[in-house]
Amino acid sequence: MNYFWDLFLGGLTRGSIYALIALGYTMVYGILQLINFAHGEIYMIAAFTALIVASILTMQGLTGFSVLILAGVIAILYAAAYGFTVEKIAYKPLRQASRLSPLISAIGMSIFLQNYVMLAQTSDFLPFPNLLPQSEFLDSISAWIGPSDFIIIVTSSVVMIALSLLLKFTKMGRAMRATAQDREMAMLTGVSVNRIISRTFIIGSALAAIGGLLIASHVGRINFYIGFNAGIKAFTAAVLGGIGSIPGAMLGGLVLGLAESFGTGYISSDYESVFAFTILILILILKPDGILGRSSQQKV
Amino acid sequence: MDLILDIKNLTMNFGGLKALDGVNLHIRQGEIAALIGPNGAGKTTLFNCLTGIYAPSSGDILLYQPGAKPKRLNGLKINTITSLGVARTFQNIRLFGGMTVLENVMIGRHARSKSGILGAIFRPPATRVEEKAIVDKSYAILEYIDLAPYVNELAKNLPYGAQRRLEIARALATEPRLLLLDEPAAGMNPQETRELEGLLVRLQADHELSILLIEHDMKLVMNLARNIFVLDYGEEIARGTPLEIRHNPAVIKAYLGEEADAEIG
Amino acid sequence: MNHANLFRWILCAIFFFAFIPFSFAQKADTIKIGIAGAHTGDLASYGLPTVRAAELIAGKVNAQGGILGRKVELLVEDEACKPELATNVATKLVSARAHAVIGHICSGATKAALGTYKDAGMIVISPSATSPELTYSGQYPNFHRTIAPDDAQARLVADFAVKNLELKKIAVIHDKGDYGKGFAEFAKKYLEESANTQVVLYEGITPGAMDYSAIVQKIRHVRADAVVYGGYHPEAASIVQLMRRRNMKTIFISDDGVKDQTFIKVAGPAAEGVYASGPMDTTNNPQAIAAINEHKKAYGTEPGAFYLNAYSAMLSVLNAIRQAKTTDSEAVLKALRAHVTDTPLGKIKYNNQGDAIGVGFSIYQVKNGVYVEMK
Amino acid sequence: MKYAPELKRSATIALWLILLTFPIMVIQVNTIENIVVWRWMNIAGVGTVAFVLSFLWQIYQHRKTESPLPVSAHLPAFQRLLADPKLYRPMLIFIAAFALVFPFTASHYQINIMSTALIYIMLGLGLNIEVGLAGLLDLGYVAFYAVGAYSYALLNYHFGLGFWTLLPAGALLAAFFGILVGFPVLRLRGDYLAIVTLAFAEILRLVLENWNALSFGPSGISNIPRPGLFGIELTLEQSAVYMYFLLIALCLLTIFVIYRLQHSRIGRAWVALREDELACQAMGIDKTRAKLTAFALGATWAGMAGVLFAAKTTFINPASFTFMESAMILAIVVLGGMGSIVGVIIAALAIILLPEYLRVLGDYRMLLFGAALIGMMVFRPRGLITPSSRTYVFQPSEHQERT
Repeated sequence: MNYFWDLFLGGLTRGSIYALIALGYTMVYGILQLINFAHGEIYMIAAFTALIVASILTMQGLTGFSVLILAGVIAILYAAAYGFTVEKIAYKPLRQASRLSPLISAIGMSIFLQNYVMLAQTSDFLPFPNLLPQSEFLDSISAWIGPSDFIIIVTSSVVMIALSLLLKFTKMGRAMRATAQDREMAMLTGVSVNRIISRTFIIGSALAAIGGLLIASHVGRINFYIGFNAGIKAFTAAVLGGIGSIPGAMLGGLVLGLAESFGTGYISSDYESVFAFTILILILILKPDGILGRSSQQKV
Repeated sequence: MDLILDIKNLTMNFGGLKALDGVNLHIRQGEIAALIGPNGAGKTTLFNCLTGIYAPSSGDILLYQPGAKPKRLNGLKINTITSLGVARTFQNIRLFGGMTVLENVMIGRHARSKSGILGAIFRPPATRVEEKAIVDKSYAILEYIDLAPYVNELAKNLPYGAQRRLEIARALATEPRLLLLDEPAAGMNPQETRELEGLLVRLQADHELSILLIEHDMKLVMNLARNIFVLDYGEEIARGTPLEIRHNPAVIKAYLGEEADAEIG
Repeated sequence: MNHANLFRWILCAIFFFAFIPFSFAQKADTIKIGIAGAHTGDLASYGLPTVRAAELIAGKVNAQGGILGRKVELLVEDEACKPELATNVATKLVSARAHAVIGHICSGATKAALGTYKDAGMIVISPSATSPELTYSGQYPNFHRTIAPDDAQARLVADFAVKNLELKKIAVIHDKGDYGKGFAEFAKKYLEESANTQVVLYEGITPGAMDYSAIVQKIRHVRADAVVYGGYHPEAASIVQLMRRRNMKTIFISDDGVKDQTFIKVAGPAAEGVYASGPMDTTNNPQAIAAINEHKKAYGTEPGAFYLNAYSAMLSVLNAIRQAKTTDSEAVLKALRAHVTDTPLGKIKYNNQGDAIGVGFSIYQVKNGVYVEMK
Repeated sequence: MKYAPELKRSATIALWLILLTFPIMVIQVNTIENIVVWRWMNIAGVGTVAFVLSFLWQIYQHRKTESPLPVSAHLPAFQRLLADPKLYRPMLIFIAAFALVFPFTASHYQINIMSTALIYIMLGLGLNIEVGLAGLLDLGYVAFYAVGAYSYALLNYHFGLGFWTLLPAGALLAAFFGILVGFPVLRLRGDYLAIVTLAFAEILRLVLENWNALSFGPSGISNIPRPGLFGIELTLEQSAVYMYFLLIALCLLTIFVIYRLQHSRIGRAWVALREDELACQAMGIDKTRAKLTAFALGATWAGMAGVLFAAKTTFINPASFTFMESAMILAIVVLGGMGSIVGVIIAALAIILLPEYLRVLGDYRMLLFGAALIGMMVFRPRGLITPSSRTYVFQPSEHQERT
């Protein structure tokens, strides 16, 4: 039973990160019907930025909480700025094109950003300092749940709740949802679609940055390639939950994380990703719109 | 006259919502019938049940075929129903915009031709003959419907009225015995509507086609249809000749407040 | 600029690029050494140190006037560890008449490329391709390497685990890669030969995965005394850190891919006590220290994976050319086998199969933040 | 100053990009050694490049809005070339002559990468059936390629079957796999289909990686025989030339078959399916069947290409069949202009040959390749060549068809 609990927590931790990144995919998809393959790279860039800032601060003699906050905030801001810029460069000129053109542009962007970081920084793995705070409280529960697992699960839950509230109760949130429902209609009612799209990218990228920060601290190492796999998995999670659906992305991430964790624990880690993808296929065959996806009965 | 279509007690549920509730409707061979009703009455839903887009919750849709037992259409695939001789147009035009006018009609010949992959690759004489026949027949239909000048235009570049007519041309290419038209006159100017009326009369006469028509233009309906069915909230509230419908109190009540009631009265 | 112009421009560019290779002028007076491996993509970090080692040596040699009066020219070719690109690179190097190749990095790419090199009679020295069949099969007389084949390392590690540490229950984990899985397979085989030792877990992990907590839980669950890991240091560091964070005392033993100072830096205190096999006496070898310092001076960082292996490979091939007094591959081949080169890996020459003699292996343990050889 | 506002905007953009790339470009930290390197010079580089590019872009935008070209001029030069037999016939002859002479003038390496490009032409044309014609977004096309390659390698290894037996066999097995994958997923709409095909491809790759008994795992299968030529012993270079001509022949076959398919009843059905799924069914087209044939036929070419790939490299392992490979093939289709055969051919040559020739640029080549993909999409979002529809000419009474 203990083993089960451990696997469950591990899955939850990983799932929370998937969910954070998946939110970016699902929000962008909801509005642009675009699979933003460069999203994973944003997560990687955020981790690098945090690492750079944190190292400089540590060398200046700062420690602990202030490093975490500063590095975190700067990384999130930068990720948001990257998301914003990527959209302006690679997707905005393609608003009128067929849906596949931005997809290829996104793949190009992903290749570009990976190589950009590799060339400007390094191809090696770098150790990532554990920025997550230590406290007596965390020590006291460490037998029951790992401190970083605890922080990741709590932080991502808080972030996701905050996002849900933002989308539900603010004017911007309503405008975003309206745009996702029907872009032309939203435009007619006076929503500036371009601004909404930019904001979507900014928020999505910031969420990915939080994910990047948490997981880099948890795993303790990063390189320029970490965004790619995480991106594919997170996208899978978004589809699993029903792409375009915010709670769907969260649920999808958790399901995927748990599936991988239990699959590894009870069957074999050889096929870790196979479990994730098999679950995806099975669920889509049973529910073609994902777990929480809006059913899309065609209008005739 | 013999029946071609007999709908008995048709019900369609969406979740808890009854979009159609025990509708009965029949069409005779070679007759133009009309289906009217306020917006949201379930007219298009009925078409969708008829053409296999929705599987009805209960009831029967029977298609009578010459020299055979009537065929029950419930739950058949869309394309199967088309090959049985039921063709339709769509209320919100659904042409293949990126294809030419001729190609749009040629697609309609799909159900009536049969060459497969090997035929396509090796192009034996049989395929060539068939291909030529498809082109010729399609062109003939376009001429019949006065779209010949547009033959090589992309469908999406056509004027609105011509697009509506192309939808009909495309449906005709499937050689239907029963043609379902979903608001064919919507968005047309009076001149175009008059031409459409003439076309439908010609069609019925030349091809002994049975036509079921959803239309809000009451003048068109009254001129064309011999038999009118009125739906409201998924239920049939009246049926009869144009004259009967015009004076039916239930119909007038259903239409009260709608723009169309002026035309009825 | 309208669309048509743009298009014409692109077309011109394509044609321009298409004809560049035709205009390759033959510079006859250099010694050309091909450097082939992964320089982009996810495995770039294993290929780039080789490029740097070669550049450093070439720079030094050229500064001293070259070899046989000829400068050393490097032909650096990236194949991202993809077999199909590796064959292209191989034909490119053959077409460019390279005299020898340092590479490739991955066993798969090496296997794909070797056929081409063999037909051209070109000498190949890999710093990192460990698949045993490359030398044992005898198919590739032109192939050499400065790294021990998987089975030799696995034998050493297995014997150490069974005889020295007397471990009973061992989990064998690998990274599903060529190198890691090859090592793990042999390790498992040799461990199972011992009556007292049991392999309780044999599984692969996914290198790019987000974290490895599930597999660590599983190692704990099967109550393994030790983990034998086949793979490279980034994943190893993650696993060790996770185990220590969960207060697991499980012994961690790994291969040459982990015997790297970076591992200790990345894993931090968790690295303490980890065992890894690696080439004998590199830490105290003055050549090795010098080579590492050169790298630090030139690039400001510690060298990456297989740096010393590549350094040694490059030195040995240049030495062989110097000894043979010609770049003729037959003669160089003989020289490689006849003459000993003093390298960071020790004094090495190659046996007839192509494996380096003198690259002895021993087990190291991390003590106070450095690898210390176990005597 | 004519371009003052543009210059100002470009300066702003350049400033923004300098700020944006500041941490990554300027600061290099080494957490292992605890060293920070400040590379201030990079600011100048980023600034200049960003300024020049954004200025050019704005001029381009400006010109486009100021003097919109007439529609006919929008047809690129190349496409006008294709439309006129007087121009394209000599061009075809030139290309044919070039293709014939090429292997005898070019180096072994040149022949080799050209052969690779030819394989990708086949792959591009095959995927074009699925994506370009039928509109089925397949992100896992590489799976069929892998099936072909492994069919040849394994069946040859275990049963000693030859290349010519296994070429059709590999194609058939891939087609079968296509149907197998196709059946459960055909209910899915656009992007769901995309992710599921991606999932299938990844599963296949992981199985190949892990199931040693079947596939020899990550160490792959080596010494796969090259295709034989009536039992004549060929040197490496001769066999490369032979392979090249074999690929030319198969590419011609592919082009022929796909051209025929495209202009047939089936091809029209695919395009209709892409344009409007529901209307297409209402025209009597069996959606499931049309999709399955598109899937199976697309897979067939991938399978064939896979066999050729295995025979050409003589070594395969799962590393060759990653998602990036699918993405590249998809890029070929989209870049070429979906549904256009000529476009796909040009795009395949560009995408495969460009990175090879960009090797001059060393480490920067993948960076520039990524940038080139974005640039191509931004400037020509519909691909190099927009497929034009076939036109028919009729006399009002006598119906004569001209193609």
